[in-house]
Amino acid sequence: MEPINWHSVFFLLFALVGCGFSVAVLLTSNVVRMAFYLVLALAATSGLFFLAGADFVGAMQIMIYVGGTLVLLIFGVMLTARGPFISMRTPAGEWILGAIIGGSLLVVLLSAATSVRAWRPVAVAEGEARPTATRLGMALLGARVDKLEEPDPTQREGMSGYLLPFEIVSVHLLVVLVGSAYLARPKKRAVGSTAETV
Amino acid sequence: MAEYLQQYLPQSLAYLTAALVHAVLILVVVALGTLIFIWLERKVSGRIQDRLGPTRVGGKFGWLQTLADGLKLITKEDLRPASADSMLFLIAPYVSLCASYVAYIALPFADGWVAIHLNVAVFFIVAVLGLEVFGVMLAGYASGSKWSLFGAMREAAQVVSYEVPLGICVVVPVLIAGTMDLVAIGQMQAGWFFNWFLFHDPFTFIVFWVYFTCATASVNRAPFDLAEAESELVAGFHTEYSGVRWSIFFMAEYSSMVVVSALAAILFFGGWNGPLPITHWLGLADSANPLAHYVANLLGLINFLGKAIAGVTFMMWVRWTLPRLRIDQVMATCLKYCTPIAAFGFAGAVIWTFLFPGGLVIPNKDWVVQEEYQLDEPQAQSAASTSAASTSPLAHADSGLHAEEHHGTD
Amino acid sequence: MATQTDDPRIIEFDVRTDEMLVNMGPQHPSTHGVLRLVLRTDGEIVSEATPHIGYLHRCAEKIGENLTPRQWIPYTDRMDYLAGMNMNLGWSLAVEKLMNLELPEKARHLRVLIAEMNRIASHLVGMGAYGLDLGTFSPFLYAFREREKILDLFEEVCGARLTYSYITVGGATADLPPGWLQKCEAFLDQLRPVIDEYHALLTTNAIFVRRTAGIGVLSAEKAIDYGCTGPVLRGSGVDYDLRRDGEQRYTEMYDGYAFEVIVERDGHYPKDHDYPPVPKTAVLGDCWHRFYVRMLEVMQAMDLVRQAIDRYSMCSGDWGTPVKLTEKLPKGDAYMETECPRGQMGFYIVSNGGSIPLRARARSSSFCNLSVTYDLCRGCLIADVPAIVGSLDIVMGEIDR
Amino acid sequence: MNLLTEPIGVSHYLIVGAIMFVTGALCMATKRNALGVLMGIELVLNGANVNFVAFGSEYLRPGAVSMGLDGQLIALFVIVLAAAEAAVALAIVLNFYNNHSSVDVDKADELKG
Amino acid sequence: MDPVSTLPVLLGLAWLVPLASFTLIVLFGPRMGKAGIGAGYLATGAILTSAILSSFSLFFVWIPAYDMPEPSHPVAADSAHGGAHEAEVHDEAAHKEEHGDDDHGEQHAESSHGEHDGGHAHFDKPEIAGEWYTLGKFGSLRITIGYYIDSLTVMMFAMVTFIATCIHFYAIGYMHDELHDYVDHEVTLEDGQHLHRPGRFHRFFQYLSLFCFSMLGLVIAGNIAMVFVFWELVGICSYFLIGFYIERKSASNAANKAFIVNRVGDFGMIIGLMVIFATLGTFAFGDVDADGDGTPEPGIFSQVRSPENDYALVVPDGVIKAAAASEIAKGVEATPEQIQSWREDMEPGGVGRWAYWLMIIAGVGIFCGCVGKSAQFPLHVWLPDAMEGPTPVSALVHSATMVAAGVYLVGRFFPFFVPEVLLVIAIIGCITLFVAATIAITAVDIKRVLAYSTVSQLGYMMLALGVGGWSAGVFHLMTHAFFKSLLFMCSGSVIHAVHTNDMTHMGGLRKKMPWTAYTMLVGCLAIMGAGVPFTIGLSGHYSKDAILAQAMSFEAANPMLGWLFYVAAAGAAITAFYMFRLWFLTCAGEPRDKHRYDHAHESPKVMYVPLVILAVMAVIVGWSIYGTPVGIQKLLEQARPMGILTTAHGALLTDLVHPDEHLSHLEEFHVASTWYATLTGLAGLGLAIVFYGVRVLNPAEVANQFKRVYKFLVNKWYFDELYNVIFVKPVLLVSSRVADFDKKVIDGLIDTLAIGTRMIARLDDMIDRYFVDGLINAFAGWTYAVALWFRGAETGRLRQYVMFIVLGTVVLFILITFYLSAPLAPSLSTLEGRP
Repeated sequence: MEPINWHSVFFLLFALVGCGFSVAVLLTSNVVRMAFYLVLALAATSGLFFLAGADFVGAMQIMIYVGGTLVLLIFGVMLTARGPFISMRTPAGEWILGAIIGGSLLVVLLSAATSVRAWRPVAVAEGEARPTATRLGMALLGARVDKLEEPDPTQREGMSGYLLPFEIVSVHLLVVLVGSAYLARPKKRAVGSTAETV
Repeated sequence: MAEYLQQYLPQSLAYLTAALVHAVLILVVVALGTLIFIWLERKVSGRIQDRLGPTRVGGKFGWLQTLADGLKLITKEDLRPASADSMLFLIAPYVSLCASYVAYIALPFADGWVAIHLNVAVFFIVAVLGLEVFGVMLAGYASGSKWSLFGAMREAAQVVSYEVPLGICVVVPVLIAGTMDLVAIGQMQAGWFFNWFLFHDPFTFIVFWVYFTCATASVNRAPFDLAEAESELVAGFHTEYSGVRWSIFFMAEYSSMVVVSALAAILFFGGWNGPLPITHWLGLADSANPLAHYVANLLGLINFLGKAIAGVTFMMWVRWTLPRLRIDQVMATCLKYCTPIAAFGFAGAVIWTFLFPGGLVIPNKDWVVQEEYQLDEPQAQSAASTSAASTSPLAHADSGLHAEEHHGTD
Repeated sequence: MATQTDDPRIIEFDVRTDEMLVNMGPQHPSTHGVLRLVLRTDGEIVSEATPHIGYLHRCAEKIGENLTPRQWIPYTDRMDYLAGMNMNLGWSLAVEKLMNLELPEKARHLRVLIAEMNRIASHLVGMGAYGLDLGTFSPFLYAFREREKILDLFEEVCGARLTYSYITVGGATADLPPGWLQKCEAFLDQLRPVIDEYHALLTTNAIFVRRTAGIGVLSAEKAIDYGCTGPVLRGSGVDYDLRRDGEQRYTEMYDGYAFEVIVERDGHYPKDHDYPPVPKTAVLGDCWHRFYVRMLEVMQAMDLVRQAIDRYSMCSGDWGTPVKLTEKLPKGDAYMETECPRGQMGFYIVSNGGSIPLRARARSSSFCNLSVTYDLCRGCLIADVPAIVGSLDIVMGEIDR
Repeated sequence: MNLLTEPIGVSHYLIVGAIMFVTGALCMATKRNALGVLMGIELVLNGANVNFVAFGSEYLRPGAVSMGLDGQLIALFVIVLAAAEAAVALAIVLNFYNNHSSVDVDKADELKG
Repeated sequence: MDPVSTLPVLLGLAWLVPLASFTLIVLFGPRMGKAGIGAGYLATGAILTSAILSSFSLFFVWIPAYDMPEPSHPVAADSAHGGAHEAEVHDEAAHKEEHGDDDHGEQHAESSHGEHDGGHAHFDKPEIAGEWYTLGKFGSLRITIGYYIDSLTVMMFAMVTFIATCIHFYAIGYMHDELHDYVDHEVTLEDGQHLHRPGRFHRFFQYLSLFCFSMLGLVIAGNIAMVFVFWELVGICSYFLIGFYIERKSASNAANKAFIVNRVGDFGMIIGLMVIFATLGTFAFGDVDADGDGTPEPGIFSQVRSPENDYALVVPDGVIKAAAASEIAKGVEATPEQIQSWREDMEPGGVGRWAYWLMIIAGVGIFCGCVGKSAQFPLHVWLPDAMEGPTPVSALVHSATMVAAGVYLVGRFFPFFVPEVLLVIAIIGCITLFVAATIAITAVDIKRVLAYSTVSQLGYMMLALGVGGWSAGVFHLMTHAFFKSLLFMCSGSVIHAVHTNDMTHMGGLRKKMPWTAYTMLVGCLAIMGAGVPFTIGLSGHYSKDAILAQAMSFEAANPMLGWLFYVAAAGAAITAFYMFRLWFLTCAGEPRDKHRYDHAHESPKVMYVPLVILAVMAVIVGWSIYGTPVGIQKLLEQARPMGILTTAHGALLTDLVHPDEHLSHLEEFHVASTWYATLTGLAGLGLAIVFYGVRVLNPAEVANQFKRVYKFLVNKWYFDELYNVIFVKPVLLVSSRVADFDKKVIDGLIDTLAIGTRMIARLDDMIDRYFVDGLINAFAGWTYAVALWFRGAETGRLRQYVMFIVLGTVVLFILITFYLSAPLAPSLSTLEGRP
């Protein structure tokens, strides 16, 4: 028997969990369950990231995506969780239409994913894996330590860093926070009849 | 361990067995820890409240009381309300437990004694602990009870807010150490107690207190236990739970308490390094003899556990002393106090580290700025070789194609 | 964050979410028995809190129409079960008023002593339970520890720890046992430092102040309008205490006792002792003030007990003989109000000349005090509801009877 | 063909990414609850992220070919922007809920032609 | 036993026995037993005899005599080599072997080159060709009764006779109403009464026997002329059987429709035949020594693919000569060198090109006949109407055998088809399979669903053949025959029980008629291609996999035609959907018509035993005999025409590549296509369960939502209406116009002149008013209308916008992948090229 490739086994595990729960998100009509399945799907994805050697991105995925974004989402779900909205049925026709269109998209994507030979599995020598956190941090600060040997000097000397996008994203986040606070700002509202019945 | 087993078992079985053993070991730590800490909580609260606490079960100190309670809980009927979303209701406690359980796999108990030697361990633990909130929220929603829903919403708001200052606080030691590897961070604080990051500069000292506040809040302990505030929300998110599932929530709560305390111990209190460099005096830590190294680690383990337990006890003390905050006050505490102070401490620590790279007391330390992959080679590697890291199948999975290299080609 | 505004119809909302109708009680842990509050909430904000009562109704008053007044004494114990002595006293005074009985001097001091001791016990419970409502457990046990000592003393006096039936028509069922006064004094001596501990744990605790100061503000007018009495009324700054302002038959009991009604005057509470200062955030009539008034009343009661001990020990003679169990009542009616720990407790008796009264009625202080919850809880947070209800310190047995 | 013994390649990741992407797109297309649509968006972004990480991974392809750090960096940006997007979207949803007392996106057809 | 001598006799007997039965029934039918019941037994006995003879020929003569080809799955070998395999599977190391002539039957066992690089041994296709009787000889034209026997022939014999036997038995039960005077409730006479007529039991079996004879004759025919004769005989039998209830207007119309539509196809076939005869000078398939000189004259196949050319398809000399007739008339001598140069003259206007066109015309002509007979688009309209015939007829004639004759003929003529013709076949098959499958979704008549299913499956076979999958297509023909006849007979059983065809009146019959219901389920599973991937499956599993694999390898070779594969895959899902829709509507759920349900009962044993037998066959027919490699697939490989196992390139459409069938066994295609087949099948099944099984979604709601699509499908893509408008109406119109001409034009000429002046004046007015003004108004109106139309796209529905986006993405993808890949190719190739 060939020895089991644990990398593949864990990939399979995470991939199945991820895809399975993605499909579950699609199929369930209960919005809270959807959120729960989404959590599992995204967590499994972070497992995939770990397997791909992107440990920092994986941890980031758990922390921001799963721990932050989704908590926010569920919070939103609970705020609006009035009975009728927990489960809203979609007309059957749209399911069919969606299934057809989505199925064709899936076929297209799958055939694209499997068609390029260079993307097929290759045996990679051990020892190339290095922790990525520092290099990512340096890249965000504008210095690409992984491109020190780059022959093109414009690539080498900081042109390929991500300082500017990083700053843009930071400002963007700030704007978003302000904006969302503004959108959901307090509004005054009269309480109708309840006031008079003291 | 897997290598050892492989002499006797097929490769796949060997890895599975090794993985199972590791998992069970951590589970034992979690479960046993919970038993002990619940007992401790009762004793501590008893002392604080001028009473004795449990005295009967298991001898004079009642140390088997938790076990007896656990048995009772297991035999209780597992009730499920009619209006509950049954699947989520059944799953929620386990989601909660899983999150705090998973955090242990990256937590070093002594120099190199860690299930998986992750190089983003700090980040990982903070991230994974953040997931515990899902169990609580799902429980709250799925119970079909309004009180539970209130608890869940409070939890959601609270945890999301407190992750911000918590993250900033955690970043400060990481910033000083220059790595997110907990083992490396622990190793950097070796020697006298003034090498601890707590005493690195005044800002870390401040930041530690903010960290502890935020950690208390993020694990739902009083005075931030709004999600289960019994005087307001009956029992909050676990109002409808009983028996085993209820006790699993408890396990999750206590094990995450331990995790945050242990994290504090490593980040601020030198981890497994005692206040005095006794192991260095005895020559244990630097010895090439594996047995000596083992003894040193054992001493480190005791040190580490002591610090963690002290942290937990401190939380208990706080719990049995203070009234509970209100939800808006909790949020205000986070946004008006914790976050600015943490940010201030962060900025201060940056400046301090820039001006006095060696810290408060000893200006010249050899580890000041190190690339993490440099670190990996001499210290971390030797640590890892004695640890479980290199033998765990998960480690294999993480570090790529080890398995492929070792076994795939023959 | 939402607070009350001038126009009661305008409530500020962060985000309008789903309105929920939740039941707080009657099995809720912080509703002091079986109170049921129906909360209409909008997120964490309570837009309406309606108290529902009647879960502890035992027809005590109807039973009173079939028993002689002395036989009904145990039923009064069970009204405000935290202050049984005061209940007994109120009923006894009402019957005595009807029968126009005069009591010996010693009985008067004994009654003051016992009633003020029970006031201490009752306020200790109120204080401890209030801490519990705010989420801290330890003060509750500290308070109960001291209360237990009072109960021990009471047990020595009458054999019971909760339902005493000690004070009765015509005096008391027995004299105080020998040596009891010394024990009582010793208790008071050790209680004094403990009170400071309570202040440290609760009154001045930053979190406690944040949770209570400015919360559930009850204006003096509103308090009067609702008929609130006792610490709730005095916490709103109304200088009214039946021990001073009551019927003469009652106030003469306290003749010669030096005490000042605990109420804020010109921004100050009576400075008899070294009290903690009023926090800046506190507003007259809020939860903190109600709580503080109770704490001060404990000190005041301790003072009164000391005075009563002195006077009692100086008195000689009878402690008052209880009337016969089936003593005939004169035709007519009588109404008597006393200052109980929770406020003004009134008893009314109507007789047609037999030994069994035609009517026996009680006017409960907690009932009126509870009725302000609807007003106080509007626009507060859910967490404030226990704080407000707890500060009113109600006893359901007294409300439902 | 035995997936348990063979190594994993980029295309495996792409398949997972494709499935997530498509389910996400379908979620957006079929869910009536605005938050469901939001979750669909998250799935779509996540599917894309899987692709980025796969292309940037040094395990799946030798270093010279892979996108290297760029893949991971883009994934990071996507994650962060997804968080921002979720915050704004949630605000929009809550606002929508305030105005319509509903989270049914089919009710939001005021701009219908 | 020596197959060369015995097989013609055995199969000849098997062929003639039904003829004898037919003759006897014609002569003595009404007198055979009570109400002619003996006719049934006679016909059944006859076909049973045939079946026994055929089976004997297959199992005891043919299989022992000839070796099976080497394993054709190069999977193991390929993966062992670990390399990717491109088209170079076959080398051209030709290898010949002559077998000596035997006695009277001129037999040539020709050997193939076919050295597989996986190390396969060469393999000769065994075939036996000969003549029984020469009908006449007119110059070079010889009309003979000949035979051409290879394993396909033998297998078709076995299959046809086996199924026919089952159906005969079944028909005895089914037609028992005809044993006495019959009241046809569907025919109302002028006086309001229903038609009373004597039973026609014997006549039914008489037709059946004739049909069996014709079909077997078609199969065994040794030349194309004989094929044509039996082809028409089959057609006429079909006509008789469809019109069996001749008094019903619908039945007679359907019979006429079937006959006329088939004529359209036959017209093309005749053209093809003429081209073949005019150019090749022979009708015979195989090489037969007709003049007795010891050397066989080459038949059609060996002219097209001669051993000298390594069996590669080369335009035969005869065609070249015919194309070069004008040159030859000018005196150019047709030497072999000259012919060769002509052959290579593929320039536009060149002789070679012209000859190639002749080949295409001949091929397409032959295929036209097959289109008619196999009910391919656009001539598929007759088959669903043909369901007016009794159900056993539908089962035998219109699903299992006759309609398969078209596919059989394409398979038989396969060596003759140049790639361009194959492309036509593939496209027609693909369109057919999709159109028919979509129509089947909405049909409510149980037999019509099955009819459209049949059309769709025939489309599959055509597609398979068209993309070069010879054995895949013919294999599907075999498996389909079993499960489709099973399904038809099950539906017959159901109709027999509830006396209606309308599925909306059925439901829950599973409890009443378990045998029927569960054999039907087996049929549905088989047609869906149920199975455990790579392990085991029902018969349809194997054949559908093979088709999809071939289509996939075709897609890989011709990306521009990739849609053939995707349509086929989608068709697989639709197939599963409508079949299980049928099953759920019929057998599962709650009864929808209480009255009919209460009267339903299980059919008699004579009806359901054949069902069980066929169900077993539907399961096992794809398997090989235990312990041996012998199975239908192997036998088909044995029968595969020589020389088609190479990659063929189109001469006119130079991009067109027909991949070698072995390529489809490569893991790359085989595995993927198996997954596709399984997953699409499961998807269809899942949809059916969602709609009709557990009823999570309401089909009526869907129909309502897509009202236009639904109506379009219910009306069968408006084919009948279309033909009515295009063909029928114009004919009627022209006739009436001609009649009117006299009346109107001649008489009206004078009047018209008078009116003319007035008209001109009015015209002037109208030009001004309508044209000048109208132009301006129309322009404004158009703008307005276009804007209105675009406004409709702005629905305000968020989710529809998402759908649009996704749809746009898909379209963009497809455009780029299939049609715009050239501009992007350099970048892709660099991507591929990197290590």
